[in-house]
Amino acid sequence: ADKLQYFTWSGYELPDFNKSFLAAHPDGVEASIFGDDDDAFTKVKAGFRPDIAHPCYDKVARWNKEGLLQPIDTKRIKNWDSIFPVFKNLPDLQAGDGKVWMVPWDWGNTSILYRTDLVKNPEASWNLLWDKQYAGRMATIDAVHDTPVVAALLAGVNPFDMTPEQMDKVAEKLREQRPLLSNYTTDMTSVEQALASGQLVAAMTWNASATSLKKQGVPVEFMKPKEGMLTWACGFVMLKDAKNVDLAYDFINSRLETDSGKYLIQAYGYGSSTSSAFAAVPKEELDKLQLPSDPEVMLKTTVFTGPMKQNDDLAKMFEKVKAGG
Amino acid sequence: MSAARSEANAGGSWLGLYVLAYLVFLYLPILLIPLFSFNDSIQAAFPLQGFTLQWYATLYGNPALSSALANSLVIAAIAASGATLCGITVSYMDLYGRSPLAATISAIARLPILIPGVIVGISLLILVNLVGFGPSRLAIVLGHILVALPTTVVVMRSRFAAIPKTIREAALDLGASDWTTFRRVMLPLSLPAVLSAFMLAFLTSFDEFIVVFFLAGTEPTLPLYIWSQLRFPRSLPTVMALGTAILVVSFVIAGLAEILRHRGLGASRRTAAVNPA
Amino acid sequence: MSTIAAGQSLPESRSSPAFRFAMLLPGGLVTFFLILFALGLVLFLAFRGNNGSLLGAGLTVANFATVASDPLYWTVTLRSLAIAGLVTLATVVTAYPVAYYLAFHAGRRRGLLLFLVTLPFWTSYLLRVFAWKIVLAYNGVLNSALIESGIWSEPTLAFLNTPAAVVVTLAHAYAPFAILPIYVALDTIPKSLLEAASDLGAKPFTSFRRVVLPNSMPGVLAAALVVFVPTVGDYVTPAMVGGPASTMIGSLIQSEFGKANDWPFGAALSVCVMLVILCVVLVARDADRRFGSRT
Amino acid sequence: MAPDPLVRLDAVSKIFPGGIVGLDTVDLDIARGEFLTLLGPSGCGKTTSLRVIAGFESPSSGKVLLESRDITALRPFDRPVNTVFQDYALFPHMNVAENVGFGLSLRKLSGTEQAKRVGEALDMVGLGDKIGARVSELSGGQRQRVALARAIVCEPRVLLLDEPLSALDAHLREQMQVELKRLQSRLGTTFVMVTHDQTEALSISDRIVVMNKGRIEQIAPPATLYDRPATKFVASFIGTMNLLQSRFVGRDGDRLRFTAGPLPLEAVSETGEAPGEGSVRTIGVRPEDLLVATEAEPGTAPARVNSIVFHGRTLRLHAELGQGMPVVIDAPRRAEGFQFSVGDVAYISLRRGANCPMLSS
Amino acid sequence: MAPDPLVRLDAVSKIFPGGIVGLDTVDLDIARGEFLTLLGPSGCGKTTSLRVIAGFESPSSGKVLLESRDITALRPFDRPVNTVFQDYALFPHMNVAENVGFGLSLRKLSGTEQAKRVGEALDMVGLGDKIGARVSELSGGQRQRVALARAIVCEPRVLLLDEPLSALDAHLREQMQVELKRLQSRLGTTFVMVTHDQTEALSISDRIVVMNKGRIEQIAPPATLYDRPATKFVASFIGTMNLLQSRFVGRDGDRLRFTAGPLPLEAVSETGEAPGEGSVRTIGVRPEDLLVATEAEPGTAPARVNSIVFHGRTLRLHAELGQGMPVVIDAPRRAEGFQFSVGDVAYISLRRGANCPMLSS
Ligand SMILES: Nc1ncnc2c1ncn2[C@@H]1O[C@H](COP(=O)(O)OP(=O)(O)OP(=O)(O)O)[C@@H](O)[C@H]1O
Ligand SMILES: Nc1ncnc2c1ncn2[C@@H]1O[C@H](COP(=O)(O)OP(=O)(O)OP(=O)(O)O)[C@@H](O)[C@H]1O
Ligand SMILES: [Mg+2]
Ligand SMILES: [Mg+2]
Repeated sequence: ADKLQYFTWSGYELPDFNKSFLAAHPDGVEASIFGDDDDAFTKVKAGFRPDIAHPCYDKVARWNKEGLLQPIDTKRIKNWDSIFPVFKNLPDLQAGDGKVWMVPWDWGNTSILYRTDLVKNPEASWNLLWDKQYAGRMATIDAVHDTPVVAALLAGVNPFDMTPEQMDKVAEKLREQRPLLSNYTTDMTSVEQALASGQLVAAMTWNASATSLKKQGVPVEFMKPKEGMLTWACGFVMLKDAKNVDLAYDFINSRLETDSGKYLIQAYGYGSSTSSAFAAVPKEELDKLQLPSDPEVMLKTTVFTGPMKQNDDLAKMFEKVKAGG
Repeated sequence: MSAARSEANAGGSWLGLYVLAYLVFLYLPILLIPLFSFNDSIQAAFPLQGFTLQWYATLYGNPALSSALANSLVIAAIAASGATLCGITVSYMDLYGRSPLAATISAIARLPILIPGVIVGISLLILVNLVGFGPSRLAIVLGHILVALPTTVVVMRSRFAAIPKTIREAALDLGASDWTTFRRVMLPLSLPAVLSAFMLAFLTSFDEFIVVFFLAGTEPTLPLYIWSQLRFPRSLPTVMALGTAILVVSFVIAGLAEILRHRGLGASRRTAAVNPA
Repeated sequence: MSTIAAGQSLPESRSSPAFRFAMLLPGGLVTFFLILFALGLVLFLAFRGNNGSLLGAGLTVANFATVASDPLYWTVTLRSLAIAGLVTLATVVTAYPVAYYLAFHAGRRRGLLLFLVTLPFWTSYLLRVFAWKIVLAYNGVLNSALIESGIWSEPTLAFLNTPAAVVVTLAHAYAPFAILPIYVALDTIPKSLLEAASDLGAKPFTSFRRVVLPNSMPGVLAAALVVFVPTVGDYVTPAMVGGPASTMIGSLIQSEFGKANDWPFGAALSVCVMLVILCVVLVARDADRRFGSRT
Repeated sequence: MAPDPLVRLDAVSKIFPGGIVGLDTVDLDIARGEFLTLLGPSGCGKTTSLRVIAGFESPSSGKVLLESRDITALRPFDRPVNTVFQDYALFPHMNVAENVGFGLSLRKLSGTEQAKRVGEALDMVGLGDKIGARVSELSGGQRQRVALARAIVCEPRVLLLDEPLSALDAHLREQMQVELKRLQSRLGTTFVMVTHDQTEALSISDRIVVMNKGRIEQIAPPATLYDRPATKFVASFIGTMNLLQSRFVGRDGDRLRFTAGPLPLEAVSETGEAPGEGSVRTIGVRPEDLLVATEAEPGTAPARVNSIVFHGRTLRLHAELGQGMPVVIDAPRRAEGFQFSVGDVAYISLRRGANCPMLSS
Repeated sequence: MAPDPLVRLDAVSKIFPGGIVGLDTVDLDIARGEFLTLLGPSGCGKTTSLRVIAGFESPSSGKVLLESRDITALRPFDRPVNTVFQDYALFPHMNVAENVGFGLSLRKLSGTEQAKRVGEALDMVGLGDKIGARVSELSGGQRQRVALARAIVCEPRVLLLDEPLSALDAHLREQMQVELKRLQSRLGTTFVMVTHDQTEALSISDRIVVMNKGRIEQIAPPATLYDRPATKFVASFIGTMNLLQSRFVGRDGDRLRFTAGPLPLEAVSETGEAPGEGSVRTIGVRPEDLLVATEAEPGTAPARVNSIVFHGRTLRLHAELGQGMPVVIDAPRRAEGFQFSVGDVAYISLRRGANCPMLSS
């Protein structure tokens, strides 16, 4: 009688992602949604107990530290082998003995989306978001694992492990950027509207925004900065006291099927973690979505946003900078 | 026409213009929502692209939406009933209970207006987890009772205070017990306030989403649904269509409430007329 | 022997315990279990150290020390107070004439007008804020109108993502909350006071300034509180329309509980904010008393 | 009408929205320095008359003249008229001095001059020591006096008072009546006061205006009104009066003889003309003008005593004369040998020399 | 005290929060079937007494007994006592019949029985035809009668009335006084009524309780109270009375002779004991017991007339006797040869047989 409790990003609870699971378990899934995996963590920390959740890779360490997770037995994951090794081999994912903390499912790129008509021949660099020419007409993503990471890259600091002095440098970089920005936001609806209207000329976005605006005929380009795009990956974690472990495995298996990944690519323009899904999507379509046919190659050139050792301090620092400190 | 009145009208016409401008300010943004809900573009910007009903079509028969809507209505109805019940009893006992406990409860009940929503959400989440039922509709209901309580207490308190104290004493004097007095005299007399307290609490719950985020289990409420949809640029026009539908429904509900309130005003005016203070 | 002890001067013998129990039960449960729990938890957390866990560890005043010593929190708190103050000022000042019209000039249109004024409050808050984005945007209604009418040749960015946008949006959102209390206060001013002023030789504006305005102050203060208290802690509106320059204390509290995962510090911050708001409320209440509130 | 009245209402009518008649073609002259009282039942237009004079209402037709100048269109703040409101209408946010000084502060007067006049006005009403008090700290009588001071400090040509004493208790009220009257003679200002208390009107006024349904029924000095009410309405409104349907039986010099059932009455005709023989008129007889005796004598008529009510100095008998005609008699308590109880028959007669008016309805 | 009173207040005190004294050790016996009136200035504790009897306030000390049973701790709804409130306190959401039937509906009575008794009660107050009317459609007097019907339908042992007539206009008020009195004799119920109107109290009551500052000053039937007030307070509160500081000059059988300045007075001593020769007492003299003449005669004293106020049937002279001793005289208007104006000297004397009480303060 118990249904699987699934805690995920809004929009990732769609039934099309797990058709086979639903066929086997007509009761379906009970999904709760979040809009930000920091908020999700807060809610879980306060005692919310789903069976599986869908945070991103960089948060796994924090969830784990809090003792919220149980390792996943990869033997029970049927398509484990079709997952690209880049994802499987991510550090911090291992729990030993073939157990892992998270099963990667979706990934995407973060970069600057800019208006080609309003920004003429920019240098392919994250520095565009620091360009005083465009003061007041740029926006960036309000998340620790995006903007501060870029600032660290530009400041020549390792984003994922830094000394306090280095963090000061990052803060300096961020402070430099604040007056130039129209907004810090995660609200892509507003960002896309603003890019379309010309209010913004450049903004940090996910690749799906690029596809969407191009489809509407807005002259935009998704930059390939020389410092590297950011890549994020998210996946499924199993909560320690999960009541429906069997259902959870069924669910993850269903999500790793080719159909599911293909639907993810086609509907949202984000990457799937399985090679079988990529194989099922025609090459032209992938091109249009600015996705490579072989992510393994591409992901070597991007910066993978993994767990940051000083995440909480960085977050505080970023908040303060945003507030004007 | 009286001199006072003709003078009033001279100043009144300027004021009238101002009020008109103010109404434009109030309604201009609101009326954009229906406008763009018929616009054939996912960009909410001028110039308009063409008339379409497709967003309403997407709206229609969207199970996630209708369940969120149903959820919101049920939660709002229950939370509003709970908050109104508490508002009635708390303010009644504050005014007539003559005990320090009742006065304390009434004072505390008006505090939540000071507590930031995040904190209400988190602490109630901790509480419901301790108690054992976890995030759920029940948890949201509790959260919304807490959020709406100050309003219902203030509304009910001022209404009870406006009933002449001799009315209650007359009932007691005629042999009605405390309970009968409350049920047959005080409650019917404050019915208009009960209704407006209920309406206000209902709307507070229907519009709230910060507390909901923490307390929602697997069934989102409508504001949570709207908020999650607003993250997807493609959903924007559909959300506008949804907003328009809500607008129309609230218009109808507000109209009904207004009619009730008018009756209520009439009733309280009658009370005042019958019992000169 | 008297059955009621002297000194215990209850005006009326008490109602039956069963009745009192039943009537106090719902409110008592909610206040003691929900409200006091929430408040108690915040207070408790505020004195804990952060170790990432649910309730933190140890007892400390370090959180408050940090709040007090870091000028940023003062800046942001002051900014929040300033923005909330501006919102309050804007709301009350623009609402006052409307309330005045309702009380003294509306006549038979009063019911309709009250209805119209309260109606926008019935629409979804998120959508109202979004609608303001459409109005204020680069190619939004306001810019388009200004360009159409030839006042400006090029759209301006000065509307959206500024503190001004926050003020306008919130002033809009809280309009009915300001109009109603002021209207009620104006409506309860005995008409004979106006006549007395006029009788003693006061011209209309003098009557307004010296009689109506002072006597409506309780309503103005009530309106100000109703607008001010929730806006100080708001973070949704600044995030949606405010831009970086309007970050308010609510956002900081929120992010301590979310992104920064430092609940004790977030709790301490919100305790401080609640205290500040409480002070403002007390000052306002004192002013209200001095204006001879009739409530 | 007086040749040069201070205030004149000239055919003033006031129709309120909804067709409610407030005043119906009222002509009224108010003389310089007089104490005029408006008396009448609730809703008869007393307040409306004052409001028209003060300028709070403009008449639907007719004119208001002040010293022969048409002031109908003047706004209240331009009229040299001040009002003491029934609810006092003191400004709750000002203290006593500020209230009293409000009118002066609007005139071009030096601060010291203002303070001096405020002090004088407060002394005049006996509140010199309350100058800094909050309005809420004052008792009803004190508030009333502050309202009075606030009005007189402006030195109005006419002072209007709308039921100024109705909120006070009987004792304070009597005291304030004396004070009002004294103040008026001292200032020489024209007072126009509304009251619904006829004893108050009788004892305080130079002239009384009795109103009914928006019209003036009679204007006269108190004694005239009491002795020679012009209409049944005035007669029944001022004091108690038996209105006896009586048949004219003949003339006796000045005096007209009637019988009310078995009771012989004598009346005077104001106009001198006598009614036709046998015709029926209403004669007004005051209760104190009827005498009671235990024995039938010539000129007496039997009446059954229905109730005896103790009124202090007198006993009020409610009795029934002949064919169910009720009469009220005030018998002095101390008359020797007075011994009646309910159910007894008393023999009543008109006191010799009693002045009974013949009334038109 | 009566051997078996219906209600007894036994040393009842009521101290309100803040130390305000509502009642100060009040002992009061109320007899079965009597019409008792509480009279006194504002704030003297009249309402508080009723509320203690009804059970809305519990005394700070002392006991309330009903037929010798201690009911001090009973809640209002357990006492066989009903109240007619000053503001009527009708339930605005119920019609007339529902209002009147409210008390019955709480007792175990059949519907037809209830309807019958509601009908009877309404007939009794003359509102049989208003049974279905809304409260808001009724006039003040009608509401007052509904409130009365609502209370009497419960057949209380005691009916309490708190200023039931004060909101009515003079005419209606007099009419309702008669009706109240009639109703009380018919029902035989004990009525306890509060009023601040002494004429009302004098004319309606079997006994009057005069209160002052939370204490009872005197309890007596109306005539006794009027003729033999026990204290200066009662004397000045009931009707008008000159309180003359007088020197005892000798005894004349029952009668004690005094002089107030030049004016010779006679008083009776309630107790029979006489004051010492030359000692000074306060003698109460009613204004109507003083006669005025234009010529000095033995037994008269000269007094300067300060003002003459028209009171309808009498003229009230405010005069000054000798050393600044003010006296008030009521002179009948129609006395032949009466001719005074302000400033004249009138010669006043005590009416033969007048009953002047000697007062304690
Ligand atoms: N503003 C108004 N609108 C409509 N009718 C009015 C208004 N003011 C007075 N009236 C009506 O005009 C009539 C006269 O009213 P007015 O106030 O002059 O009576 P009043 O003699 O002062 O009575 P009261 O003794 O009750 O004060 C009444 O019928 C009243 O209802
Ligand atoms: N609830 C209360 N709290 C405090 N003081 C009270 C309260 N009720 C009455 N008093 C005080 O007790 C005293 C007696 O009041 P009470 O109402 O009995 O007077 P009253 O004789 O009825 O006067 P009135 O003629 O003005 O109605 C007054 O001084 C009053 O201020
Ligand atoms: Mg009036
Ligand atoms: Mg009282």
